Amino acid sequence: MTLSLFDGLTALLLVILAWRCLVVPDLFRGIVLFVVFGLLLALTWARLDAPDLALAEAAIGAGILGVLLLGTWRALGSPRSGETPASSLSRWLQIASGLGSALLAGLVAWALHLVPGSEGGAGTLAVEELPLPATGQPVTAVLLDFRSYDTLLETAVLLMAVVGSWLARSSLLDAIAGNDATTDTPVVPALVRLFAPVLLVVGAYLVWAGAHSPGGAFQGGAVLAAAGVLMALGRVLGTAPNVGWLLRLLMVLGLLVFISAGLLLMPTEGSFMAYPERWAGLIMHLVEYALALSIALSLLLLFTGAPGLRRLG
Amino acid sequence: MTEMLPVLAVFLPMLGGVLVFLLGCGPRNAWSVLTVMLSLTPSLLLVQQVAAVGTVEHHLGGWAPPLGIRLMADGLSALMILLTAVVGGLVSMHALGHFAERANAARNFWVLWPLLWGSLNALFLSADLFNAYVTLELVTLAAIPLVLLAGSAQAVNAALRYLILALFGSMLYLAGVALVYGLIGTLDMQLAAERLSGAGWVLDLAAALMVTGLLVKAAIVPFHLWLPDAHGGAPAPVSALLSALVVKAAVYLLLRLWSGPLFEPLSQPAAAWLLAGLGVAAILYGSVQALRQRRLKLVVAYSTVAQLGYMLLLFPMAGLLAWQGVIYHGVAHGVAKAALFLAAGNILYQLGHDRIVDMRGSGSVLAISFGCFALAGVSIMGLPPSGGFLAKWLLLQGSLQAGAWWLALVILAGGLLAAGYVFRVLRAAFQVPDPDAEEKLPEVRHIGAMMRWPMLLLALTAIGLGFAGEPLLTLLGDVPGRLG
Amino acid sequence: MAGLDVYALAAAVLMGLGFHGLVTQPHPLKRLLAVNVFGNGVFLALIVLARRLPDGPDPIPHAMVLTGIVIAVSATAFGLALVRRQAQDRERGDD
Amino acid sequence: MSLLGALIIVCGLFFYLAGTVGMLRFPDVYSRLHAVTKADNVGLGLLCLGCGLLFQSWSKAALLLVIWLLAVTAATVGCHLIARNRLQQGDDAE
Amino acid sequence: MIYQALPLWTLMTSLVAALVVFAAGESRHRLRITVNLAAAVFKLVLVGVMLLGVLRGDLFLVSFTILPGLDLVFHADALTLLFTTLSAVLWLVTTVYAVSYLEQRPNRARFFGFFSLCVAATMGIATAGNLFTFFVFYELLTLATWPLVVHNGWPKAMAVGRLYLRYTLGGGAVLLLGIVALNALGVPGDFLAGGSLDGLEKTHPGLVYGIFLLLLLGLGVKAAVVPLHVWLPNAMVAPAPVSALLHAVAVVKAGAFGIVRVVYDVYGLEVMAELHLGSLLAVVASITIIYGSLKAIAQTDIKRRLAYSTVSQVSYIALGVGLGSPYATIGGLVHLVHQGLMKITLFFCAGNFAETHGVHKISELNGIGRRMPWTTAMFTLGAFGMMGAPPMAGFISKWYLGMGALQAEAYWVIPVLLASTALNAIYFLPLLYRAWFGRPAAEHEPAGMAEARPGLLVPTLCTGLAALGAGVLAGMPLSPLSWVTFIVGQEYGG
Repeated sequence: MTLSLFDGLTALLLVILAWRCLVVPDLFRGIVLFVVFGLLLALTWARLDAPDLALAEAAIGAGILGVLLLGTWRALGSPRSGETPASSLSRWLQIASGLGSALLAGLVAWALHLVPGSEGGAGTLAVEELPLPATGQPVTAVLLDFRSYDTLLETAVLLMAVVGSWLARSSLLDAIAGNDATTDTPVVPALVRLFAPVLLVVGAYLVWAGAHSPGGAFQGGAVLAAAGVLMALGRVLGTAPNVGWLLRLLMVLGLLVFISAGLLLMPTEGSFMAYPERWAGLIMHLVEYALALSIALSLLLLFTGAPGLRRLG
Repeated sequence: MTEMLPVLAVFLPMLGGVLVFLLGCGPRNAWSVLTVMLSLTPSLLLVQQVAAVGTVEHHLGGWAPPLGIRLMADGLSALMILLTAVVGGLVSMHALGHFAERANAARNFWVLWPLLWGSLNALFLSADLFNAYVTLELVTLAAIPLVLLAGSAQAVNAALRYLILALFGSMLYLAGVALVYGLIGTLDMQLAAERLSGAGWVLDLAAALMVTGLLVKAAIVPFHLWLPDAHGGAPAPVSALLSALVVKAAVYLLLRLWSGPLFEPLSQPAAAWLLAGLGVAAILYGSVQALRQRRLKLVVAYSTVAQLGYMLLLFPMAGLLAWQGVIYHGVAHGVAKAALFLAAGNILYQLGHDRIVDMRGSGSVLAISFGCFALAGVSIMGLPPSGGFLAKWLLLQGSLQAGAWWLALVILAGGLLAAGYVFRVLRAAFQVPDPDAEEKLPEVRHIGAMMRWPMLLLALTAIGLGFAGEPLLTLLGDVPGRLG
Repeated sequence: MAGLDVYALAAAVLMGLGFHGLVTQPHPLKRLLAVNVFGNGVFLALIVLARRLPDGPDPIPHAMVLTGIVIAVSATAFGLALVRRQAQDRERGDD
Repeated sequence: MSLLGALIIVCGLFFYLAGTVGMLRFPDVYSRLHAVTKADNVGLGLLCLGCGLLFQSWSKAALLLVIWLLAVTAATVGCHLIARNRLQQGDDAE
Repeated sequence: MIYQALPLWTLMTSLVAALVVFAAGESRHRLRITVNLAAAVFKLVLVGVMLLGVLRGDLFLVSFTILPGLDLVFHADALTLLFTTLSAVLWLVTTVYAVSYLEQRPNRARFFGFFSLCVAATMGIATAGNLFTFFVFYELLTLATWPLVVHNGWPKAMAVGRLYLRYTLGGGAVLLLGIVALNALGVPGDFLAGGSLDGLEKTHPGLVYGIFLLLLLGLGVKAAVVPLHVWLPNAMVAPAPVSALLHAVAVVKAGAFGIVRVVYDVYGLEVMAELHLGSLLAVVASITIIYGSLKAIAQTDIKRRLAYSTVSQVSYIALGVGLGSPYATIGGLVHLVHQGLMKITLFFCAGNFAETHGVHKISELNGIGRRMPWTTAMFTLGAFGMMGAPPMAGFISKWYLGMGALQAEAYWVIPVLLASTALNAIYFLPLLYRAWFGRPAAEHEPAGMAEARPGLLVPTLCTGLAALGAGVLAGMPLSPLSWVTFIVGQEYGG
């Protein structure tokens, strides 16, 4: 009973937050509401027995994305862009859109109500077959073994997003650094000195823990990226117009390790990303760490928005 | 070896992209050329294997579906991979010339394009509903940065619009996948097709979501708004790739799903006619818009909007002939459209502008570019001898056999409208400059062999496809799934 | 089950809200948020479905959502870069 | 022991409530900051303490302590930055 | 194999010539002329070999599978040879004429390239073995002639080009619909003597009737059947050799030839008679004959008058085919050749007048006969032929048509023929009178003879005399008449 009250409240709050975030005219408020929405969603994941997702949502969805959104708001700068213009659609079109959305929501809700549990499907199999110690946790097993191909491809998505951001040539860090209060206060560097090591440790721990408990390359990578973001904000790291080869290598390290492990072992194992039993654990750990590094760096570069990084004083 | 080819066709191009990412294009574009070789070889070998032994499968990680992901290369996949290899290979050659003076853009192009190539192959090989979502996103996110290579504010606007809609489209698709997974607990297309029969209206809803998502990605008419700016504003080789291959990716997936898990919902007359109605709207609207554009590249871009419409005419016909016709249309359009964009790009490069009105009299100076435009235009109009004509023939025959005679009329009308916009350009080329106006033609820039030959070869291929129907359709084989 | 259907309802409503926002909001940043709201609705639906397995949550939708989150965040981050660039261009155009 | 833990948690929640009310009701940025940071830091501390008692494990308690310390530091810095920013902007405005 | 594929090689000679001309570029004049002439002569030789082969009863057939169940078929039967011989001969002559006509003008590579392509398309139409193949080259012909029509690049030419495309592409689309409909009903549309409908007319008489209308509509555009003829008089803006070619061989004949193929080799005479399609065709043709002649009288421009004359004359072919009796068929088919020879002569002459003395209007013809006697003589020959005066070629055609009408008991055709002859006389005789006996206007100083350049005159003489010869020597073996009689023997005998 208490639990369903809690569920009802959470669900209601989710909906209200999403609604407010989309309709408030003030952009800043919208963004803040969206971040809060993300955090509540993380809570929801935890409630729905998806701790991996809770971590990922908190770190990537609310954390990194929140920083990016706020930074972008800041970079938009001029007070004009604070208020978003009201919809240019006519009232009738808006009502039509509202009705359409309501219809969509109604249909989906009814369908979700009717859909049965997929017993005996892939999910049951995945829970039953946990072959390797490296992937003792079902979600990790799916991500790094059964459906590792998807994981590999999504790393490529991240890489492309970074290259795309470079091409957009709009450095976020430079845009918000010019007029920031952080420039001349000693507090921030102190905070960075305190927090960055902690975050690095936590990130590394999350990657390591992924094998048997919630966590993994994405969650860990996001925390590592957060450390980087902090350092960038604290003027420990700055942007550079060009990327050094080392940085590039680190960015694609995960992809490279993943692909080459798969390709090199394919002739002997018969299929891509099938590993010999003795080495499987090691390889998967290797892949995870490489992925985490690349993800961390990519997310950080998405934040700075400039191709390169350099150390500041 | 055969079983490894699908994997290589995905990852060798991607490795090439990563290579350029790390090392740059290399001295005299060595790494770029190597990348093209890396991409071409497995693709062509795979196509050859499919032609020789039939469907090739690969269970990734050694896990059979439903647990694992399956790569499958059947006739349809092989044909699309072949199209990608031919168009991609030739456009790559053009790009070597096109970006010769812009080192930075060249480097980014050679990172993104091989990644896009691998992603396209991945999509064509995917036999898994969720993996198809991932590959669709890969294709989109590799394609949009390419649009940015033009560097203009317009390109940025187009890219942003494209991104938002594409993201929404894939989320819609994913919503459908979620419902399908909830219904039957598998993501494998083949297994899903077997288990989904009689799944009722939830499946219909799932189909509606997935199809709408794909239509958004494919820029079918109410969702076409981003396409002309993005395709018309990008650098020529990018436009060629986007129009010839990227929009096809979403349509490909639609066809694949129609012949597989979504067969039942999409075969209901109402759905079939709704989709065909969108196709008809796309054909008519796109063509009329193309007739009204003032800039050459926009004409070609709107032509893509129109030509995509033909591919939706399949659903009410639903026969072998229509299936062959639609896919042949996709292939023929891909080749011809790439040729058109390269020709338009070359004309733009040579004249310094692409305003049709101001092209009067340039026909004799830019004979080769306009010639290629005309050759590719023949295929777009669906006149013989060309691939477009064979596709039109098949579609017409399919529509008449299915008793959908008014679709036949639409197809013919679309061809005539296409003739309208193609000849409008050629007319400008043939017309002598006004003798009263003492303006001389502006200095015409020279194009090198690297920019000339790919255009010419693509245009000739578009014509040559008019004679290659037999082998290609044999490779395609029967309609996979239940219809065959 | 009944308690969890609340989340299914929320998922559906989030999708509706996201769609409505995408259609009606003119600002690109808002539209990006709308798409993300829609996406989160889809993710929520997947996780709700994952719970319907009798023996423990289904890990496959979890993995799907994780992949989906990373993809959505990547795309959104890229979109934000484009939004900033758009603003830059506009400023430059104003001068 | 667990009763004590629960009591402390409830206490912490009260502080949170007070902080939130303050944030919503106070007139200007500075006093809002004051309410939120002070009340929430105490609230979080009590929460951690309560949880530590409930868990009955030294290692977990230590972990909670670290969390509290980090959160306090972060809140402090955040508060400082917001206030400072406001001060500068206010100066600009006048 | 090579021998059997001769139909393909005749096509290839022009195609290769076209490609070489395109590739060689604008400045290689000598190469271009050499290639063109060599290809034309070579083609003539090939056609000659084929002619003898067909006479001997050899089989010429080559086919390629284009789509599953659909072949590109090239074959050569007697009817093919009638058309290929005409085209091959006239191509050679017109090439010579065009080389001379276009001297010192721009864009010659483009012109001759498309010119050759146009002939290749005509060859394809002649050698096509089924409707699909026919259509491929029918449309190719449209594409290849458009650049010739707009060759000048003047705004007027561009406007006419647009009109031309509207008609021909529209007609092509209708034709395609008809052909595809036949295919969808399971009839591949092979050209077989006696028809290839396979009893379809029994099962789907309505559809078969409708499809015939579609085919007629599609082919009628190129054959300039009223009311689809509008493009033809306007297309006169093209350079003279183009007009000559369009009128004598390429475009209008492609339409007429298509009608012949459909009537004899797809539908077959029995079906035509059964569904009363023949009389329909004959009526349409008669209307066109009269209408074209009437319109011709109203024209003041020489080329436009000739154009309307074409509208009228080409329908003789359709008339003969529609009547469906052996004599009428002979008359119609032989007119395919005769009209070609006569009309190309007339257009060459008109070109000569315009090129040499800038004469475009009929009113400017006064006294031209004294300055250009040879050209005017040829013009006279052609004009008398058109009127059907013995012993010219045109007389033969009309004679057989009249006999055929009697044979088919379609007595109403006789007045049509008589009226057409009278009208022909009304619009041609004034021209001849002016040319020979008219008094030149005052500002023309009556200098002595000023004939056209030899490059223009010789081809004119050749075709004019050929038109005469075809009439005088009609009884000789291998004359158009005896060849047509051979064809008709096959069609009606088999």
